[in-house]
Amino acid sequence: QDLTKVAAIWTVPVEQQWASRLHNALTAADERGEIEYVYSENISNTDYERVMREYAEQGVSLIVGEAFGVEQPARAVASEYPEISFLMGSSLPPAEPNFATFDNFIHEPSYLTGIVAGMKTESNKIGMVGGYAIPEVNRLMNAFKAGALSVNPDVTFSVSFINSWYDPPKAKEAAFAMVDAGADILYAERFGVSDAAKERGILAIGNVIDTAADYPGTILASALWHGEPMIDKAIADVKAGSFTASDYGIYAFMEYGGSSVVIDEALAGPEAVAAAKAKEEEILAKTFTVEIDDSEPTSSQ
Amino acid sequence: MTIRLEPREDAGLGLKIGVSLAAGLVALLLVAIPVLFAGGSPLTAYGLMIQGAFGSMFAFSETLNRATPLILTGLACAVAFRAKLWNIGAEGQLYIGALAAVCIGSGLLQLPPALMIPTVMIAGFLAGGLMMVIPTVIKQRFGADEVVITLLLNFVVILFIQMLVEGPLKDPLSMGWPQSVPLLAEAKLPKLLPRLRMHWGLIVGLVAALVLWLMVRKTVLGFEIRAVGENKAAARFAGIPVDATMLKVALISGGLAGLAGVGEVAGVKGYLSSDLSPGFGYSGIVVAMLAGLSPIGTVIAALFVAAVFVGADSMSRATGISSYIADLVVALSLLCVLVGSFFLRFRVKWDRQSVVA
Amino acid sequence: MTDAPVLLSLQNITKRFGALTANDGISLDLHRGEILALLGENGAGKTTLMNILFGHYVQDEGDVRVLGDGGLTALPPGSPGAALKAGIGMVHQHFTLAENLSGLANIRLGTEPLLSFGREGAARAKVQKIIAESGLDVDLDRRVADLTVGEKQRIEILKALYRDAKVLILDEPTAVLTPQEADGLFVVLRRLAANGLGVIFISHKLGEVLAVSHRILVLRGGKKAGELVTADADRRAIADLMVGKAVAAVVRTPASPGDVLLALENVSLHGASGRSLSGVDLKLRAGEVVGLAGVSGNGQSGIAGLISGLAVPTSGTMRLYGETVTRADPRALVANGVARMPEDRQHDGVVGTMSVADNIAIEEVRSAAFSKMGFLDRKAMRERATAAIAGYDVRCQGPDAEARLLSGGNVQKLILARVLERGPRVILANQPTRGLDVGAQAEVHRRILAARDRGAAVLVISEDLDELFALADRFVVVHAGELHDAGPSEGLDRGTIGLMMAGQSHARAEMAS
Amino acid sequence: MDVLFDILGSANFWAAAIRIATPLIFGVLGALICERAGVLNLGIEGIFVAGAMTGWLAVYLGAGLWGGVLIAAFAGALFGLLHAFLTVILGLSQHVSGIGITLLATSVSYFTYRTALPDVSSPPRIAAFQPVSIPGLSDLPFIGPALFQQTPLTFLALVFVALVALVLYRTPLGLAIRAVGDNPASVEAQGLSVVGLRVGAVVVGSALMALGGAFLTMSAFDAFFFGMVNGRGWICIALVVFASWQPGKALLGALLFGAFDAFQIRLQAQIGQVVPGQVFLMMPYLLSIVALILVARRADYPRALLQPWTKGQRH
Ligand SMILES: Nc1ncnc2c1ncn2[C@@H]1O[C@H](COP(=O)(O)OP(=O)(O)OP(=O)(O)O)[C@@H](O)[C@H]1O
Ligand SMILES: Nc1ncnc2c1ncn2[C@@H]1O[C@H](COP(=O)(O)OP(=O)(O)OP(=O)(O)O)[C@@H](O)[C@H]1O
Ligand SMILES: [Mg+2]
Ligand SMILES: [Mg+2]
Repeated sequence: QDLTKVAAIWTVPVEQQWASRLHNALTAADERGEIEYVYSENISNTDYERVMREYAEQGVSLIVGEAFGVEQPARAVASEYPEISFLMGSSLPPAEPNFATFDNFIHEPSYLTGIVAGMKTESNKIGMVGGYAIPEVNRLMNAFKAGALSVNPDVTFSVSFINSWYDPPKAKEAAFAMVDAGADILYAERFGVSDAAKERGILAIGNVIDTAADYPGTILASALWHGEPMIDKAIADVKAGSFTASDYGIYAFMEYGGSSVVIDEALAGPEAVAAAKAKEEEILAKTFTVEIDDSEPTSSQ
Repeated sequence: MTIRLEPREDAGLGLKIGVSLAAGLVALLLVAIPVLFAGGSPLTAYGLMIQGAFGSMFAFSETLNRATPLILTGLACAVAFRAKLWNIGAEGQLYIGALAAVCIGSGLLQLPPALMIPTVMIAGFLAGGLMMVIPTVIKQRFGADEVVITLLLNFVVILFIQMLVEGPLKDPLSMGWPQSVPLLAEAKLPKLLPRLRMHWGLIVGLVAALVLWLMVRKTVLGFEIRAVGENKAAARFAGIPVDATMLKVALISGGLAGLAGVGEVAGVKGYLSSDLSPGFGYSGIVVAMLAGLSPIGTVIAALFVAAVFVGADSMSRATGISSYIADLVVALSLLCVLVGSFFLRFRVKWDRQSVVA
Repeated sequence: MTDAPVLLSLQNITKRFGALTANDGISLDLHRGEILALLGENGAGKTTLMNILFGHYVQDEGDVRVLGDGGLTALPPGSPGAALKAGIGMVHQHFTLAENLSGLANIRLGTEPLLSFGREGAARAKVQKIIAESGLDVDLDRRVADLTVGEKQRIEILKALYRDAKVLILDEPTAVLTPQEADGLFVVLRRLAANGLGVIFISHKLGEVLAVSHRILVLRGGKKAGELVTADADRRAIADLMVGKAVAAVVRTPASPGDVLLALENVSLHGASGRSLSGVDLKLRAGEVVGLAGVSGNGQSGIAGLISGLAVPTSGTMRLYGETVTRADPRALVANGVARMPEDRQHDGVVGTMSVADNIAIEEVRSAAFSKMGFLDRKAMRERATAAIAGYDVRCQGPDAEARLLSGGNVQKLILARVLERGPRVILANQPTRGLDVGAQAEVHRRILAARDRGAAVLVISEDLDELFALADRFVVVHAGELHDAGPSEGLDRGTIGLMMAGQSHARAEMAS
Repeated sequence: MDVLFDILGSANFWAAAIRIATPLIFGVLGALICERAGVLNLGIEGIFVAGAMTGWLAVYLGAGLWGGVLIAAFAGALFGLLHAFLTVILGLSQHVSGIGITLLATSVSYFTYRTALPDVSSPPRIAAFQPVSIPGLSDLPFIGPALFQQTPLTFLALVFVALVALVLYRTPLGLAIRAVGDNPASVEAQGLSVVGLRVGAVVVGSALMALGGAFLTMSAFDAFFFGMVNGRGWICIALVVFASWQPGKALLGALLFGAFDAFQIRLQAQIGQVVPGQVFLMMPYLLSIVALILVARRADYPRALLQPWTKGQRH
């Protein structure tokens, strides 16, 4: 077994925001020479188990991926290859001895972006466009809403899901609809939403990745996910032989540097920045906890 | 010099095998282009493809596992197309079949496996069948084209399934992930071999192929289906109940696609979600046509398509070439085999006779 | 006539379909102003020869030469475009019309530069002029699908005339025309020939051939069997040349009608045009042939639909052996001894891609004769087919041959075998010999009369009055959905029937007074 | 009710409907041309992808926007040529060939994109078409923002509707195309080339389909995404039947679809999820089916659709 060989199996193309954060971290590790990184993208859940087994048979040391749609078979494969470490996105607990889990717990910075948005909105209407209403998406939207409501109880939200991960034209249309209904800030869960904001000259909130450079003057704040702390930790654990079936999800928390908020200070203004920074301190000091709420967000009536 | 085509009466087995091999070879040659483009070595890639599809018990079992739904959706299309009922909706029927299996098999009934499995299968068959009977009735009543209706219904069904797995059927233990409650252990199709994914659905598919073959060849129903498919007016004149025959075909066709769904949900996955099928219903069309609508041929064509996909996908992993090459190889093979079928139907003649001046 | 210059010359044309040689070294010359009749049995190769001449098929050997500016020049094989350009016009045996388009559109098709706006006005004027000259009257703006067969035929002829053809080929143009329409066509043909056009005319109706042609060429089994100058020919001689042996004339003995087996009583039917009937009374008696005359589209298909079991009356009653028929159920009629021949045998009569044996069994697959517990009895089917092929002289490779490979005449014999072999008590013979050669025609007539003599009640629907006079003991005429009794055939003549077909239902009475 | 009037009364709604309809207009016209000539082109979904990818890639690599449009059309034409070769010249199954083309065009596009741009974590952008103002028209109240502030490709699509209708109904070429889809024998008997007409129609139709894809990456958005075509091609196949193979009705169908989509997006945004979101998403499909049932009896479908034609064969 080659300790440096790491495989990733993505059910989406690696451009998808979610996968791209980990893909980038793995690519970086590869470029640093720490690992040899191979991956398969756009693997359907039907094929997922086969691909896992194929990598396992190739003798990789660590398999990174998403078990969301394939919890049972993924865990079964892991139990058959105890010598290989598995680090899988999952909503369920880890499984001994080698099946560790993680998720994109960036609700904390999402909450902070909510504060900025709540303070900045003038129409008190915020539009949110998502792909599918799954926990990974819901929890960020809910945290964002909570953050906004914490500073501005008058904000109302309209939420819509486009039922696709990759239909930017459609996301853009959904966003336009929100603008037409009066929203002056858009929560951009999908590609396409910020484009609508930019075209209509309003503000957008970024999610997972930083796209501020692509939309100058548009991205008010973004909640970023950083795959590196978790990936680097997992690689180190594997190399040290100390990889355990633990929850690596915590490495997405701000405390570990797994997520952060960026705010365009010129757009947000000092007041909102200060409010967000203050809350960030509280989070880091653990005097404030952002609630994790995976239920489907709905428009306020 | 001119090129002329002459229809062949009937292609011999030797020719069929020869043409298939030639088609495969040409496909392989074509595959070299993307492999080279991606900086790989074609020869290595070929070896890895074969290894990936047949190189181990695991590889072969995966090929069979992928062939299982393709056999059933292929048969679904073959039987319908024979009656000129253009069922493009096997994808939706597959999901509805799976849905029925989940509704019945996740706790509604408590039965021992020997009763539960047949019950779930019959439910899936009927549900899938109904899903095809509806567009057929619409066609008969209103003359609306079934190609389009079945195609559109695929989208409706997927959305419907999404709605259910996010709503009433959602598994409370799934941590919010949109998937249905799992099937009871009694409703699951047993695996054929330990540790491999192959399951009894494969046997069901093979038996279905045999039954259909018998039906087409030997039964009055098969005779009537052929007559209705080939010439509705003559069938009607001869007293064959055209509409009733079409409805039977629709039921069988949709039912087979429904069984494919049962196989996937009860044999492989264990619960229903809106990503159960990566397009098995659409591939079924291809499989059926490659097989010339012959039931036995469908089994072979399904195996072929499955092997190409599994082999090429595995090759992409071993060589580091983008995994999109798997679909590319399938597409190229498909088109080559399609062109090959041309040479089975026609003899090409080069006439030396000069065009008179 | 033969001094006129040669317009068209076929030299040693040979065409093979697999093992079959459809044309075997055929040569012919066509002169300016000449009407050449091409005769031969079904499957003799007439249509094939014309298809080669026109470029639909590519010959294996031989040349097609056409008179051009520089004398006779060979046409490139397989190019209808070249044939059209060289002045050849063809009226196909099977219509080549786009049914969703108007008649005018079909005529204009391919005559104007594709990338232009066309010249609809000019085209219409020219067609109207041709119509005025030829008398081929037809509504140019109706969708072809809505036209009667006769009208479609006229569109086909107009298509050829519109292109100023030098040579006009007509492949069985009168097979679907009424006698009046056919007579009109002949007037046109003679006039065209007089103007220098060369015409090749294919027909199975010897009367027409003798009346209209100058010269007769007979094909047999793909070879040229002989050539006659029409003036020196008679029916016998031609028929003998065609089939290679003497054709015995069919004689009809007087009928002895028995019980009414099938009756329509005050029947009305609402259907698409040509299918409607109002207040129709008709009785078919055992041992009698009733001839139904009428211009197509006046309700024949409605009556045929009823007796075929495809429809039931909207009002009034239909009785079979005294029992009221309440359900449209072809199977029940077949089981009750009704034999039905469809008007359009290729479309309704056979499933082309199924075998001869399958097509013979198709009406009765569910019966014990051909299946047991839902499984086909292949052996019984083949046996019946083998017997039928032998007994009815169906020319085909055998019981397993696909029906689509049979020529039209042989398809008709197949259907005859299917329905007559059961010893039916009621027979619907709808256009029983349309497109059949004289030999086959005589054979069909003989069998229909034999069935009558056995005691069957027969209804013959035909647009060929000669045929009706040869078969019918009694005449009825349909016009505009109403049926009129014309009485026993003795004492009737073509003129009377013709007038009744034209709607003068009192013709008979007036004649009598 | 108020919501309904709010939405229908807003110019932005109508502008969105036209925007959403644009790729469908290209696609449905393309499919219509193919089917009018008697060839079903199920390759449409893949040709959309190919058009989206090649047009975008060309611009990304430095071609001008209109250069990208041409390249997309060319890519569509190539796949159309392949489909025509298989179905018209070789007379192979139109269903299988079409699905094969979809598979091929999609996988070739994805594979090329990934192999050409292996290291993208965020899709690269191009400077896409921007809405243009038409002096005079764009400034009209309501009508201006609703109809005349679109990108050039939308106007191109509308021009093509008129052009296709003109060619189909007013020229001998259109007559020949309609005839070849109705009965190829009629065309052959009049000296025209069945193969030539069909191949031409499929090639041109496929080029139009590709423009529908190009609109997505060069107008509606400015980057290429895997899966972004998202079934739009299939919808066009349905719309052709809905339109009874007539360009005017095809435009109407596409606009209706666009309007419905724009409407449901707005309704979802304004009154939220009173019923599951999927119910809205299903509506366009269900309504298409209902519409189909209503128009079916009157439709004059091309009678030779799906039927191969080989010279010198009995048909
Ligand atoms: N395309 C074809 N393929 C195979 N066989 C054919 C084809 N066309 C004609 N034949 C065969 O060639 C023979 C001659 O057919 P053809 O149509 O020329 O006869 P015909 O003299 O016109 O007969 P009819 O009087 O019935 O019209 C027949 O046996 C027919 O089955
Ligand atoms: N847009 C389309 N796309 C694909 N196939 C089509 C399309 N339109 C029609 N077809 C096919 O063309 C065939 C002819 O259509 P239609 O449904 O009218 O058949 P039919 O034989 O006339 O049936 P019936 O006699 O029952 O009315 C159908 O089998 C249908 O599958
Ligand atoms: Mg003939
Ligand atoms: Mg013939």
